[in-house]
Amino acid sequence: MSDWMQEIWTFIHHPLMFPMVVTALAGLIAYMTARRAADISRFVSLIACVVVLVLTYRLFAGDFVELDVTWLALNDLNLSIAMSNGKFGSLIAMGAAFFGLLIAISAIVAEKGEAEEGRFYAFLCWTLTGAIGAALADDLIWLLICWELVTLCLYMLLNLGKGDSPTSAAKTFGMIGFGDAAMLLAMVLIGATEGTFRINELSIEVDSPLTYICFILFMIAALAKAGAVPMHTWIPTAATDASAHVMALLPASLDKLLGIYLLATFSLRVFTLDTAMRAVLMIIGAVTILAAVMMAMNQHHLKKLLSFHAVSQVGYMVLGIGTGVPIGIAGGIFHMINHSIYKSCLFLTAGAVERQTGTSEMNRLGGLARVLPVTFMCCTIAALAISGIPPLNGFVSKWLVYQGCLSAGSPLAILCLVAAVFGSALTLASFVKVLATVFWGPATTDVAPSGGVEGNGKFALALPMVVLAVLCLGFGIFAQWPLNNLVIPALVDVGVPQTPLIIGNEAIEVSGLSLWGPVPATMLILLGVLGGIGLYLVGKVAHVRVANSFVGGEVLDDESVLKFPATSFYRTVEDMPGLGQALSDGGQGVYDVYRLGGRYGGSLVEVLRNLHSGVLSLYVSWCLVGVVIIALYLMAVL
Amino acid sequence: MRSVSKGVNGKRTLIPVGPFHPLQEEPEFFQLWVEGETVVDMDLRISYNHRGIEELSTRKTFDQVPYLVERVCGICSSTHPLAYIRAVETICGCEVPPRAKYQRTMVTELERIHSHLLWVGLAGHFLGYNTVFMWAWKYREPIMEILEKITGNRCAYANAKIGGVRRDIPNELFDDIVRAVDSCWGPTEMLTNAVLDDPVLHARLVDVATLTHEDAIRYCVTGPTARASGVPIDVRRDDPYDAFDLVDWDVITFPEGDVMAKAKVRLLETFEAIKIVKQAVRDCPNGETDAGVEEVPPGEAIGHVEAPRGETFHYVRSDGGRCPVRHKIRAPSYVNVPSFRASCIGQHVADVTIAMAAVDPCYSCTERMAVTKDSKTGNELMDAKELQELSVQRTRWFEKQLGIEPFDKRWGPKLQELLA
Amino acid sequence: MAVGKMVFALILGSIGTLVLGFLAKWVDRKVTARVQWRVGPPWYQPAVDCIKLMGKETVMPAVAQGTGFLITPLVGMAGACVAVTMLWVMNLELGVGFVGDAIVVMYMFAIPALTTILGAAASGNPHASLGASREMKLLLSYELPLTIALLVAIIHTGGSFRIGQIVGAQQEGSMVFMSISGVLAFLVALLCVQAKLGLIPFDMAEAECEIMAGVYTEYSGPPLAVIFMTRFMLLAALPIFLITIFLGGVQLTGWPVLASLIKFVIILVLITLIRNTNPRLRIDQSLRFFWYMLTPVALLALGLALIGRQYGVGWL
Amino acid sequence: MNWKFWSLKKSLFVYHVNAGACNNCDIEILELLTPAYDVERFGIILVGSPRHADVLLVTGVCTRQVKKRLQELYLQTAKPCVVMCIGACALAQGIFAEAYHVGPCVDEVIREVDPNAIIAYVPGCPPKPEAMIMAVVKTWQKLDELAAAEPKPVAPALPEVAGA
Repeated sequence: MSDWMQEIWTFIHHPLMFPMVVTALAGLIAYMTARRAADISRFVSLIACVVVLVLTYRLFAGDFVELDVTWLALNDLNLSIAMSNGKFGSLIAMGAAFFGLLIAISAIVAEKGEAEEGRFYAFLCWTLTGAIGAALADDLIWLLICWELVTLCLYMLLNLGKGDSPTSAAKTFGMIGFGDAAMLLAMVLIGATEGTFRINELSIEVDSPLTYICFILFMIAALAKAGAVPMHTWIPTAATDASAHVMALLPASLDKLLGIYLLATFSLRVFTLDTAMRAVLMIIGAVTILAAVMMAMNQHHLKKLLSFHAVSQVGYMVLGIGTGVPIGIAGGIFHMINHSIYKSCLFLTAGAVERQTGTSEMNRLGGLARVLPVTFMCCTIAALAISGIPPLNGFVSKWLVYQGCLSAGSPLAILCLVAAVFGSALTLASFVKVLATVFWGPATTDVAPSGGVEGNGKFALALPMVVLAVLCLGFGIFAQWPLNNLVIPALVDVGVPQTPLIIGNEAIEVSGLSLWGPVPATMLILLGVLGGIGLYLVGKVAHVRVANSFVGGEVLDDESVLKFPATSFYRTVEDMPGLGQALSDGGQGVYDVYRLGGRYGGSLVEVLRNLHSGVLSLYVSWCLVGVVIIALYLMAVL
Repeated sequence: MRSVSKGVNGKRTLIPVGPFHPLQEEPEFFQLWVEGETVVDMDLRISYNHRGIEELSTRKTFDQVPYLVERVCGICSSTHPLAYIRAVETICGCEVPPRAKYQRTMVTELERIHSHLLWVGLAGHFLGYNTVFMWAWKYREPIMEILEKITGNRCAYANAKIGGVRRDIPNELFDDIVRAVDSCWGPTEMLTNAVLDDPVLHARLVDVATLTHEDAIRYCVTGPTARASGVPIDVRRDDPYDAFDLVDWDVITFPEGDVMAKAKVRLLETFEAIKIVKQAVRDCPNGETDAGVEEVPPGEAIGHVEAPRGETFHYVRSDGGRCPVRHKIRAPSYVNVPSFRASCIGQHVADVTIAMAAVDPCYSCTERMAVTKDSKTGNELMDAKELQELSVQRTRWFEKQLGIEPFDKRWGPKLQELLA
Repeated sequence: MAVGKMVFALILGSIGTLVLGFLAKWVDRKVTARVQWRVGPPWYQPAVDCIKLMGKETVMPAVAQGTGFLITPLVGMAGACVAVTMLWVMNLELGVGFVGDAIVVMYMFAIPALTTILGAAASGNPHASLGASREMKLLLSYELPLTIALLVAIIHTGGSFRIGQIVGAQQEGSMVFMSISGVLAFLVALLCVQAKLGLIPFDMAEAECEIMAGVYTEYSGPPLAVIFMTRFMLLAALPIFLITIFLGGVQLTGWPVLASLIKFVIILVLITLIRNTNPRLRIDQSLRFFWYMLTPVALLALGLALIGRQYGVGWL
Repeated sequence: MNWKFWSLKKSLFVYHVNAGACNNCDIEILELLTPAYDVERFGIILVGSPRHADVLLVTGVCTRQVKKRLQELYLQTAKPCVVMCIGACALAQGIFAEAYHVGPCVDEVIREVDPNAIIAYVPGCPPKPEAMIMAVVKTWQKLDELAAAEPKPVAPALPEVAGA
């Protein structure tokens, strides 16, 4: 074996590079076999996901490794593939692999027979390549390349959807692309001022206008990816047409992981924020929580509703990080993990519902709890988790964010705390609506649910949901474990050395401030329920008599008229003065930056378009002007 | 009235109010189609309570019928017999002795007091304001007791008979009557002030389920429902009977048409009723109480009386026999209830329920067969519209036969004048 | 805290609160009756109601989702039990951390409302669904001012969520109630508690004459008994919550017992009087009331409290 | 003494069904709740749903329209429950006995779906509130007898399903 081959072998065999290589290759095979042998692509990608999960776990659990391969060296400009398995980064990579695997398993059944099935697996693998690369990257340019790969795959995956998916995919690409462009600009600025692209070497105090601009540009990129207000509008648009699996994979989990990873890394490790910037973050967080959840409450398209929550929950993460207090940051990061879990679960259940009935329109759904019991249970657990009901995982992370706000102590933080608590109640409201209208109540006649999709051989569809639901429970009841093993290492990694968090066996505690013992609480709740069951036994509830529902004694021919539709649930809130107008504007996209950008950006584009008149002499003269400017610059520099 | 129709695009929900519902004492089926909390359409299904009283009436003797029509509605149990009796008296052409007239006035007005207080209490109950319910009913109790004392029963009084009153109220009881109605004056004043001053009640009652003046005329509503919409009709003044032209009282009207106005009309009418009772007691002459009608000659007549809910209208036809050959009843709720469609659509569910209560409906009054079905096949022979057209045709035929002017020509100008 | 002790606390706390709840309900019914010129029920009436319901048959509507319909009342009761146990333990042993802090207690108190909503939705009855939608809107409406009122007390007592510290700081210093913002916050919280208890003027979720029994329309027998018991427990627990947060906590030793009892009865009677001197509000009116009237008041209190803390002015 | 019957006696939840009455009985029933009679003293309250009810107060002649609905309502009520026929109409159709639109008597209608139903009768047109209280007392006596006759089931013959 020759030297260079040896070198390449070492390179691709490097533990940091190998997961990317595996997924990239798997993606390639899947893509090539997509049309002819979908089975192969299915199999290959599944194997790749498993392998990658193991590899990333070893990275997370293992010792610190570094990879640094320069591929372009020009005088000062030194571009390299630099990677390292920081705890936070490898946690993200592991998370990406985990969700990728679950989605791949679920897709085996759900996407089977779809026209673009094979390509779905290919893009899934490549998404993982990008995500793992971005999470492990230590070089800004390398980060950007991997980051772009994820964006591209997201675009392609959304494009696979039905209906108007090309438009929504384009919107997504436009908005995230804008964020990526901002990041590129910020990188160039940083490279020019700091002279290095290595993330580990950067440490910038945010004090000058330039550093403000740099941070804000990074923030835009991170928030566009994660989907915080006002860069969130691509998520709801994409949700309607894209398949639930794509939504579960990217906007629900991977994009959150990556976006919040970037935000946390840059706002904590790379940049040192001042109070004003933290306040900006907190305000963005609080506004995101409230605005998105208000919009979510009035949705009656299941996936769209979920997608607004995917936005709203980002607010908690941003708020937690924005407090700048270790406990708040811990909350933000934990919330990121939790959110990926329950939101993927919710999107998967939405997928099951859609698969069963052929629609996500909540007004047409009803009474599915009997048809899809497993889906219903998972959805209930995940819905309660996202609403922050103790003792589920969402509660723990939200509770940490609240503590963070309170210990940050400023009046703004207190107001944000109120917004966060209230946002949690609003979240509960919309999930109550989901449970009540989709799973309970009279079954609708126009989407006759017959024969559950779970059942025989549909194990693969149920497994990911169940795993995620169990994780919701587990991370809630035994919150100490993820906090100790996932969150605290990540926290240390982003440079928050000492947390005031006391994680005991019995309770998570911040001395003198707060206390939450999930295990005793669960135990006591279970005990209470057991007591209640005892009462039921005394009252002989085992034998219930079934009678028609009491609707005033009248006998109705058609029970579906008694269904309380989703659009009706919070009509009163929509009618509130002030709020109602804002919500209806929001519904029509008045606050959509993409749309606004389209409207006002259009005029700018028009100017540029006019320059392209097709007249050769004009082009030549533009070129000449350019040459002259470059010459002048060179003369000035030299 | 239609049967249950489908929800539109699955966006509407049927909120069934009835047939057995705490809101109403009687079986009626209101179909509230709601979007959220807003009622977008309403429909009513009646006939659960249909007991065939008109048919039954033709099998009773003229003297038995008052007992029957007393049971059309328990809260109007003095006015239904009175309207019937007035019709029969018109056929007979007899003159009721003055003492009987005054005594009839006393009983109908005592009934009005108890009915209005009952309504105030129930309205409070429907609003969840149980204290008002309890208080109003407590203050109504003396009226019930005095009614029992003078007629022998708390609810169905059987007080009037053809040609007079069945039982003379002895003069010794007059003081008790005055004492009973006096004991109501203060509490009613207190309730009125409470209703007028309570800001929360204002929030629930003002501008709620407004029945406009035009709609009130269009739906031909009567009684307090009409008077609260600024339509000053009252049989007691427009076509005085008994002693109503001999005593001094006012017709209470309010122009707003909302639930609050209806409450105010009823509360203020209670004072008027107390005044009337006291004057009737004061002016009641001594003398005969029965004109001694022996038999009813052939003929037909109408009698109408202002019940607490509005105009009660009876038509009686006699062929000289022992029983009426036709007895037609139109109770006030029958015209008041359909006005829901004008006042309630677009309102909140919570408002609609109180608005339903606000017309003080007495569904026992409203019982009709709305649809005629073949008893064997169950096929509809005629629907409500066809039945109505049929009755219009028949009226025209009667008018032609009797050589009288059509209804619009006869009454149109007078109605316009009255309503203006 | 040892597991055995926890279980013991739960059993003792729940049963104690239940008994107190029976008595509180009786006080409520008795005061109501007296206001209405009536005699009212005997003292054991609420307990007998529950016992009777335990002996009755359970009827389940045909369209209901059985498990959800039957299990939700139990979860609601469990939530209430845990909440009251936490309140008791942390009131009586100030230093001890037990399960959670004020935020956890607030969330636990929200569980009965949540399970009511879910149970009503599971019953598939349109009246119950309308009631559930109302209950949820009500929860939304009072949760906002209640959170702010709670924060006022937290700021007054040194910025900690721990109930032990909230109570301790009040017993060492002065009650939260002894300040302008404290009074405002207490009044706001009292009205929120009124709504949390589902009492007039905020009983639109079960508005009897509009939507029959609303959220509880379909429940019968033991599940209904469980619901009743949960509500009675809340009727006892929420005044205690108010005392804990605003009025210096509950003490069960020496003279303070009497003071605690008086505070409890006063709050209870206040709640009863409010419910007997008002008609039911519409749901949109209550949303408007809580969001546009009480929330500004609560924010004002919050502002005053923050200013007071900043400049060390205790009475603000 | 059987605790079920003891507590049932002490706490009667009443649901009021008008099966085609003229309102007289109905307002007298409401009268029972008000300060003059105040039956809450005996633990009797009016409830909004038959699921909560122990007593169905049926007033009025059972018209043909109501018959089916009344049976449905009875089935929807949690057992054990007492049906109390208030007034002459509910007893024996009173003045409306000959009318064409009247179904069977209330007790016949109820017995059609549950032969063992506990039915109490309160005569009068309308019965006085005192009479209704008397009827409650008599019902208590009947319940005592039933309690003594346990374990005879109170409400069999109703479809029962196992499991929850």
